[in-house]
Amino acid sequence: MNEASVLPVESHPGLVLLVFIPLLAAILSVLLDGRAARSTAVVTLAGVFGALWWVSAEVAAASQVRHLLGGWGAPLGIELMADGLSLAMLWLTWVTGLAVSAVAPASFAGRAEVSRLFWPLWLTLWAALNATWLATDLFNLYITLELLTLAAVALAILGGGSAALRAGMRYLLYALLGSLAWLLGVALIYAGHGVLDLHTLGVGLEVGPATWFAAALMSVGLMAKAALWPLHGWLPPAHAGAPAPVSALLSALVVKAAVYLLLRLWWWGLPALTGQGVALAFGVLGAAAMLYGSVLALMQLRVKRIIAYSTIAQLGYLLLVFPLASMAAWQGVLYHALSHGVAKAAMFLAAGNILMVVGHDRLAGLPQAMRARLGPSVAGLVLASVSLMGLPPTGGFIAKWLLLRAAFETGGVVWVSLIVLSGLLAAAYLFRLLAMLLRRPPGGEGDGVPDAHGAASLPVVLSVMPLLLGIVAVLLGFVAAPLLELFLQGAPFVEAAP
Amino acid sequence: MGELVGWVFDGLLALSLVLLAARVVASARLFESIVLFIVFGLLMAIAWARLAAPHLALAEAAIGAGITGALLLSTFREIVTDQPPSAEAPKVLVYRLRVLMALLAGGVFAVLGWALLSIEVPAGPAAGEQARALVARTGVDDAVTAVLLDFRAYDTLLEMGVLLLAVLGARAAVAAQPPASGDDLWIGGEGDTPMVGALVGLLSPLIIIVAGYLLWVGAYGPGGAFQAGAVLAALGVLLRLTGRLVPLPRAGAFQRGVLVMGLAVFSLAGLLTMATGRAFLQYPEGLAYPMILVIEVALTLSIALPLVLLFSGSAGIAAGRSQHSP
Amino acid sequence: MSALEVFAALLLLLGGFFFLSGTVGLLRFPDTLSRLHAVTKADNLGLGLILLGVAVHGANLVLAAKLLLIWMLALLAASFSAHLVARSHLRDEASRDG
Amino acid sequence: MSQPALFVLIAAAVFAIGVYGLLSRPQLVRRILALNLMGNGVFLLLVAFARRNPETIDPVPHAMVLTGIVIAVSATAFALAIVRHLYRQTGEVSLGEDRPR
Repeated sequence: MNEASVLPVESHPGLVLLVFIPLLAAILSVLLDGRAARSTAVVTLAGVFGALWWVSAEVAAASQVRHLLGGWGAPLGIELMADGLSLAMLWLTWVTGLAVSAVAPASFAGRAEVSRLFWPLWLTLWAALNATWLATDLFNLYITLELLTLAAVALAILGGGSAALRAGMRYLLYALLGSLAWLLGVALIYAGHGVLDLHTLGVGLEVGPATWFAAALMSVGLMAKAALWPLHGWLPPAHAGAPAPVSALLSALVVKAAVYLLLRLWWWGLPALTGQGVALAFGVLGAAAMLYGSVLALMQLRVKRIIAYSTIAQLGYLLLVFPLASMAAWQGVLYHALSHGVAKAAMFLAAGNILMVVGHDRLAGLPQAMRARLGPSVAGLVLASVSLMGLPPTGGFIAKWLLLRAAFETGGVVWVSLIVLSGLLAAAYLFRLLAMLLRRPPGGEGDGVPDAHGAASLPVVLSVMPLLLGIVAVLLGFVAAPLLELFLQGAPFVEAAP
Repeated sequence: MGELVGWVFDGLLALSLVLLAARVVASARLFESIVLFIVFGLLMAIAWARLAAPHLALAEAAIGAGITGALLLSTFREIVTDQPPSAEAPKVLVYRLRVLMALLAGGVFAVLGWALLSIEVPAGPAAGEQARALVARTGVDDAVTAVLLDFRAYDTLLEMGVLLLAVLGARAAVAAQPPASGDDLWIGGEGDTPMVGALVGLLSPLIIIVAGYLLWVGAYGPGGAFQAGAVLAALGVLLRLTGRLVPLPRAGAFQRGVLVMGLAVFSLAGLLTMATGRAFLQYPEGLAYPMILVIEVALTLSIALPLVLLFSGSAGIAAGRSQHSP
Repeated sequence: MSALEVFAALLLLLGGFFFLSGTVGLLRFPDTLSRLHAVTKADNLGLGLILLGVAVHGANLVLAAKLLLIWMLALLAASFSAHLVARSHLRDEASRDG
Repeated sequence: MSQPALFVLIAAAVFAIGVYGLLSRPQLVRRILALNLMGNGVFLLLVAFARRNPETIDPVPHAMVLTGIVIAVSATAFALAIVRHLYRQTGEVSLGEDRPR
């Protein structure tokens, strides 16, 4: 007998498991104090995979799945809800989590205290991410945002020196300010509407000045957390200064949580407000982020910095769903979130390898002696770059092609040229990155390459992971149809009539 | 007459809150700002009492003013420097920037105030009404405790995660470097005075009794795990300050257990209810009160220990006398 | 207004007066020790009188016991903190002279 | 003006003062203080609105603020830990302008 049919339809246990498997693993890792980290990670990955498969099957059948925590239901209780968008983020989290969990033991080898702290922090972050993808309650989201903030900042300063502490502090101040703006918005909404549930709020919303102000506050708070221009100042030092596996998590997942909530808030919670003016405002902000981030990425001299500024630019694409407002745009944005996440994880892990082997990540030619060792990393970097540029046959191509189509259909020439221009800029900074890495070091040997400790060897798992992720980024280009079918369940748009 | 007195009192309270907040920001001396912030917290506690929120008055006095104040003061003690106020940017520029910032803050106040006063009581189904209507079905009599541990228990559970992350994060800040030795918060730098022993001996049992009482009374009225945990944490701060607790570079298994106990018990309780075919944390009839009580006991300890560790600035603590020589 | 209420009000007023004089002392006295003297003594007495006034007003034995406990704790805290402030002051003086 | 309205306005004022403090005082402990002031402003707002109808006080915001107070002390403690270690390592108590690259 099917287990799910015994339970009330509105309380699917899988959603709870998605949050609590990583959370229990985090508790366990505190108790074990760094021992048995690998087995904990394996069990967690398997458990989350199972729960995710179960929930995906339900969503494919019923378009959305809910769990009424405590059995109460909104507006009194808190609900969890999974639809296609949640699933996309849940799967992205799982894939990134798999890669990061695989490289972490090798990456933190020999640093006992760092790896002792990494596991509980990462597993709690995972629980917080999954909780965010599933949450529909505005105040509950305040708590998950704080969980994300504290976990992300703690991970970003892990094992770093004073520069990392400084970057972490800046990140923390921006993020706490963002949380407070969100909380103030929640307070205004609760005072005016008496509910905290996103969906209950969205039904029959009467819009007063307080609701507008709340929406603006919450959006600004999320923009600070997502490092959207002009609140991006904290991101480059924090993402570039963190250990490589952490940078991958922060860039692929944590900043996306804020953009994800921006979409949830406007398209689910406040659909009545999401009109022309708002759409244009977000479109302009997105465009600014795309151009500004790309131009700054072109000017950087360090690999990790280029990747970090590229994150700022690529997040801008996600806001294009506001002005384009069509099913094609929604598909494009969703697919962009996925392929960018995988590609960014690959790039940061590759950059971490370069840093580990060469001893620095300045844009200089890789010394001949190290090329063989860094071969797979560079290959992964190339594949990920191809996807980020939007060249076929990658996942990035699908995303950008869908966005372009949407821009042709509903946007107009401005948005089309913006997407083309931004794509060209991305190609420019990524070609520059690859060309500088692959050129022959000027002056033959030497060139100030720190040499003595440059001979650090690279464990196999670290070496191949960027390549594997790069391959996934390419493969995303071939499986788009079935994935999109699942991830479009419950989308706020309908397919335009052919 | 009574109403008038209430008005005058509220007016003075409100005025003091605003003036104190302004002084906290404007004061030239950091120490003064911190002390005034603590006073601000105490006045907030009175404001909570005036607004019929006794739970919050207790929590604010213990956590908002007490523990936060202790944390701020111990940080101040460590980072206080004799650096002269740095010769910042040219004075005129600073002044213009300040004016701009003040205008911005004034704008925030104006828009916020206007938006707030435009809010009307919602007409639709509100969470609050339902909460009050359904308290009887939860196994506790107090509406706030019912919201915290039943209606919105998931919030409270995740909040324990935030507290745990603060402890882990504070350790992450140290992970880059060896723990500083010799820093100590112990106030008895020249040996104990007889007063310290007497105070600790008198207060410790009393504080434990008060914490137990607060925990138990939470089911019926103002009190509960958070207030009890904060009071216990205050005891920890006192013991740490008087050298009865000393910092350890690592937490032992027992302390790690206490650290995650609240989160673990809460989560397992929820998964247990789910295993019996109910929703997560949907307490079975009749078992609600005992389950909530067990959860609250675990929460109390798991709130107290992280706060003490954060104050102590160490990964662990142990009983003992500080090694300072007189 | 009953005689009891008048009595309670008188106690409250008297307590308020002591608080006020303690605060005036805190602001006006010249050095740390005499300020300490003013504020601890006057405030403890003021608090005691106010709590007594409340107890008379409430006319309830349990309430009175709670208020007494509060006063005892406040006394304990005041004496201990006064002791520490004075000690720290003396130590500062000693280090300045020496 | 009713009592809730008075405290709602005070809440807005405290929040705005916090905003000013956050912008104008770069010293990190002061920034943390300013964030705490802003948080207290939001808390006050929630509770004042909960008392709009004196007979039926809404318990939900009370629970939210209780949660918020614990989160605030956690974030404050974490931030102060970073400040302390930043000071130990560099002697700095504020963030200089970050020079990119």
